[in-house]
Amino acid sequence: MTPCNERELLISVIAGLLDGCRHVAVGASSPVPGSAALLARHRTHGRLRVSILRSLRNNFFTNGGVELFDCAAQGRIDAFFLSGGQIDGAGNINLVGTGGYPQSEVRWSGSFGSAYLYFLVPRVILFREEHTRRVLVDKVDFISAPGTSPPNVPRRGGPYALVTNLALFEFDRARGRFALRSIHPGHGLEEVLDNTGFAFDRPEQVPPTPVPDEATLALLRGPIREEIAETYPEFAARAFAA
Amino acid sequence: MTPCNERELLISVIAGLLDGCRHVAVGASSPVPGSAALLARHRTHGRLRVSILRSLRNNFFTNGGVELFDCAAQGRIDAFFLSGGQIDGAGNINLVGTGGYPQSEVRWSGSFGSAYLYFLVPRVILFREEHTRRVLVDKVDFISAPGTSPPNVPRRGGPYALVTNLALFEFDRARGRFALRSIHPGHGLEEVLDNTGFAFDRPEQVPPTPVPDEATLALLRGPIREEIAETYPEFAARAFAA
Amino acid sequence: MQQMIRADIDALVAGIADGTRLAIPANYAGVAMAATAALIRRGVRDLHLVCVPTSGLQADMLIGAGAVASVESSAVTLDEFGTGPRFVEAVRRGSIRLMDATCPAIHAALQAAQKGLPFMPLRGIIGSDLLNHRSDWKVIDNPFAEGEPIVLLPAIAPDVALFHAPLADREGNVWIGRRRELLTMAQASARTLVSVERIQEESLLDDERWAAGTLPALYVEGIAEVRKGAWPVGLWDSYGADGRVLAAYARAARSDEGFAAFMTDFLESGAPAEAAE
Amino acid sequence: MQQMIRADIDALVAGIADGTRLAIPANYAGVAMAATAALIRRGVRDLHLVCVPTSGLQADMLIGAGAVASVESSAVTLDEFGTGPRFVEAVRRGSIRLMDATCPAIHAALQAAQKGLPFMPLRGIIGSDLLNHRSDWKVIDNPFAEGEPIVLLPAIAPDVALFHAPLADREGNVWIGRRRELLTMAQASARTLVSVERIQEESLLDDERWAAGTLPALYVEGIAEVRKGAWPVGLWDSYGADGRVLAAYARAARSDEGFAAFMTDFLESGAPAEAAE
Repeated sequence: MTPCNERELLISVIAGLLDGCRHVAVGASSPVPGSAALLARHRTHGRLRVSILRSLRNNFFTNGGVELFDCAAQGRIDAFFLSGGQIDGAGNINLVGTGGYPQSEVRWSGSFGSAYLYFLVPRVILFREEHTRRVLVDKVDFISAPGTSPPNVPRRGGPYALVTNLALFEFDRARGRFALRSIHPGHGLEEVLDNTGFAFDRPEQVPPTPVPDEATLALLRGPIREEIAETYPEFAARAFAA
Repeated sequence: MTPCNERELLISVIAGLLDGCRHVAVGASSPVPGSAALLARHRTHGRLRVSILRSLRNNFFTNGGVELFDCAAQGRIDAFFLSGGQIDGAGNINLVGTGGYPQSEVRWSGSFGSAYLYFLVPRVILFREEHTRRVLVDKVDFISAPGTSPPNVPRRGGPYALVTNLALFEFDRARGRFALRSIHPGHGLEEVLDNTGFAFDRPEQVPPTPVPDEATLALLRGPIREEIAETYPEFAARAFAA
Repeated sequence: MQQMIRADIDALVAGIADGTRLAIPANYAGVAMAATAALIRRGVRDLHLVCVPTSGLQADMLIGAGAVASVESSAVTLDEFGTGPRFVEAVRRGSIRLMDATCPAIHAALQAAQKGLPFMPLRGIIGSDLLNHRSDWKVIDNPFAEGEPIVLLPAIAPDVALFHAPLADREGNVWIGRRRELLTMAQASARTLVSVERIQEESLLDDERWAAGTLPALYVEGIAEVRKGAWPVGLWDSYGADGRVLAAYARAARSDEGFAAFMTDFLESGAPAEAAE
Repeated sequence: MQQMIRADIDALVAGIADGTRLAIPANYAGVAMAATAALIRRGVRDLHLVCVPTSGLQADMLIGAGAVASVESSAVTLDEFGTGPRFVEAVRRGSIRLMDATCPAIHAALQAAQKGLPFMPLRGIIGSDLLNHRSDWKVIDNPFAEGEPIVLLPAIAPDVALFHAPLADREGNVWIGRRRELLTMAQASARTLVSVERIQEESLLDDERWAAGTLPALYVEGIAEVRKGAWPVGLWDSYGADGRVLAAYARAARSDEGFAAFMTDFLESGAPAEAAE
């Protein structure tokens, strides 16, 4: 079988973070997380519920745009995905822009539901392929959603892990810091350190990220590719190895 | 044409109170107000919108039980009908019971939406056929909904008129009192005074309530009878003169 | 996908334990009467009824059967057949705890739970004696308008929502049509149990017309198929109330003995004659 | 019943005056693009956009055309084609007033208006810089839990809600399906204007399946029939987004000149070729 490519690795890493979830929701423009959620569903023989916004076949919501947020508030969503134009070492994310506010030099689309879902979904997985000091900064210019909150602020959700094209970090909520968990094959610790703008914890020996086994690759290149094609046809055509 | 009966008179009196409304809502178990609203709609050639809860043909709500209340809060309902086990001279209504609370000696069904709609619907028409000192009391035992509020309480709605089988009263919000407007044919001022437990204002000469003209009677006995039969078939069969 | 479909109505209500905070809909919204009979037969106790926003025969029978500890409702009414007679009697005896409310307050408090909010504000109510007897309701100064009071209602989060609907599918999606309060009830409650007239094979989410009026399976724990499951109460878009039976109940339930006799017949027959297959 | 059906799209938007507080839906919910083109042709000015809860091409074009004074939104995004380029440029120049929000806050503030409430509470947000830039949002101590802060959002009551839907009837009822935020928008707004793909003779309220997904005429002021009225944005259950046109816009609108050239073509053609009858 053709060896696993980078996208397949990322999908497999993220699917591993969804273990034990009952319901995973995936936002717009998220083909990699979407594929990961579908893979995790396959592994639970369909018991895991996956809601892919904008999908018809995998979207069970009938109460309009507010339902995702109500559903999260009811504790019925265990995992969700967020990204950031900037992500800092305290788990803060910035989806607004850099270089001042409101007259930002670089402006992104906006905070979407991050300032809410980050508080209410137990496992928020931060996913950003670009692993550079431009993205992973010491302190974000604008906090769309904070990584942690003081104890008097009601909060059951927050960052759970950060996945990039170089590595997997887990977030330690008590310490409010990321810990490097594994480095993807073909990359090394120096590369991660050079390209990360924030300080993080790490074990003495950082293990390599496990590559997906043959059974996983067969799932990805077969049924998952087909299922994700409904929402992301172009992604399905080029993301997976033959 | 057969002379007007008591129900027809009441329907005609109430329809007269709906002049200038754009949207009238009618609650459950209200065949007389429902017929009055349908009569008023005929007079506006269909421009008046009538929502009869529990009707299929005259119920335009699609958002469940909350829509009536939201609609009122939006200022989209001009008139509504309430009744009371007791109604007092300050316009307070009691739908809960008498003889103590919570362990009431006489207990009625409950306050329904009165404690809300009385504040939000500009013309609330109180309708209770029984005109006795048992119903029209000096002070209700339990205020389900108050007739007036202090100026700092946001309120655009409240009692507009009180219709009984003896008379028509209007409510003066500035004075917080009823004023006798007319007495139905066949009844007299002494009878009204004897049977009313609260003090009210009245002109020197109290006019008789005008009886519906022939055109109105024809409408009532023809199209209105037919339209109200959808929701209240038994009422339609016996309420109108031949 | 978990197994949603229960073998029968007894299996459906098995999950409603003594002491459950139980949300039930109004007479017009789909009342699970067959399920209620099953609960009474089983001898359920200490229910805390949340009537959305009123109830009728269902609450009255449960009260008469001694199954109810408290009632939060805006009314208990048999519509044209008057106030629930067992409710009236329980009030007189002081045998149930009353939480008298007004319709939009119950809707709003459920919406608070639906949204994971601690409270919802509501206009009106101020000056009503309801407020004097609801120590859980608070009045604050509106932070956006000085000196203007406004009522805050704490969220109502029921343990179980129980209702009857015309149709469901095998995935557990339930057709609620325009009766959107059923969605609010289900989302506000930890668990939702539904009896339906009919279960179909095709998914309700496959046709956008059905989907628009569908409560998704995500919020549903169990479904049982029961023909005429709302009888003698009516079911919207399906059948009217059985006025003969409701009138007989309203008469009989005025006395303890009359109620007991009525219930013996009702619990034995279980379903209306014409619903027998 | 008043006359709901407008002669054409220009007649529909005639009621949107300069300075209107205009509620518009997200890319996936039914964007009235033909109506937007009509507004831009007419030269509307000083709009206050309320994006429910985000916007894309619609807001970006209106901003580029100089029609917008302020934008309340959780994002301005062309989805896979990136952030709205005219929005980015207007931010850089400081030519629009920004009211950055988060999706559920906009939903909640509209629901406040829908319910005639001065405010709605919302979880989350505390610690976000959004809060520092929204002087209209307040943080209070939750009256039901000492020392626990909670955000209160003032109601958003737009002057006009404007959207595109697949179907309406001659009475003015509009099919919104599962897109319930359109109902909230309409009820929260003083007036609602809707373009639709098709107007049918039979009432949408005559069939309970249609009725469940219908916005009643009570909330609608005017309707115009426009085939492919959301183009080049997609319409749920009807057609997808025109990626070719959106990509071309995303490229062109990076510069003032590119935007001007694109708009000349767009406003002249008005509708996609395949929609011509």
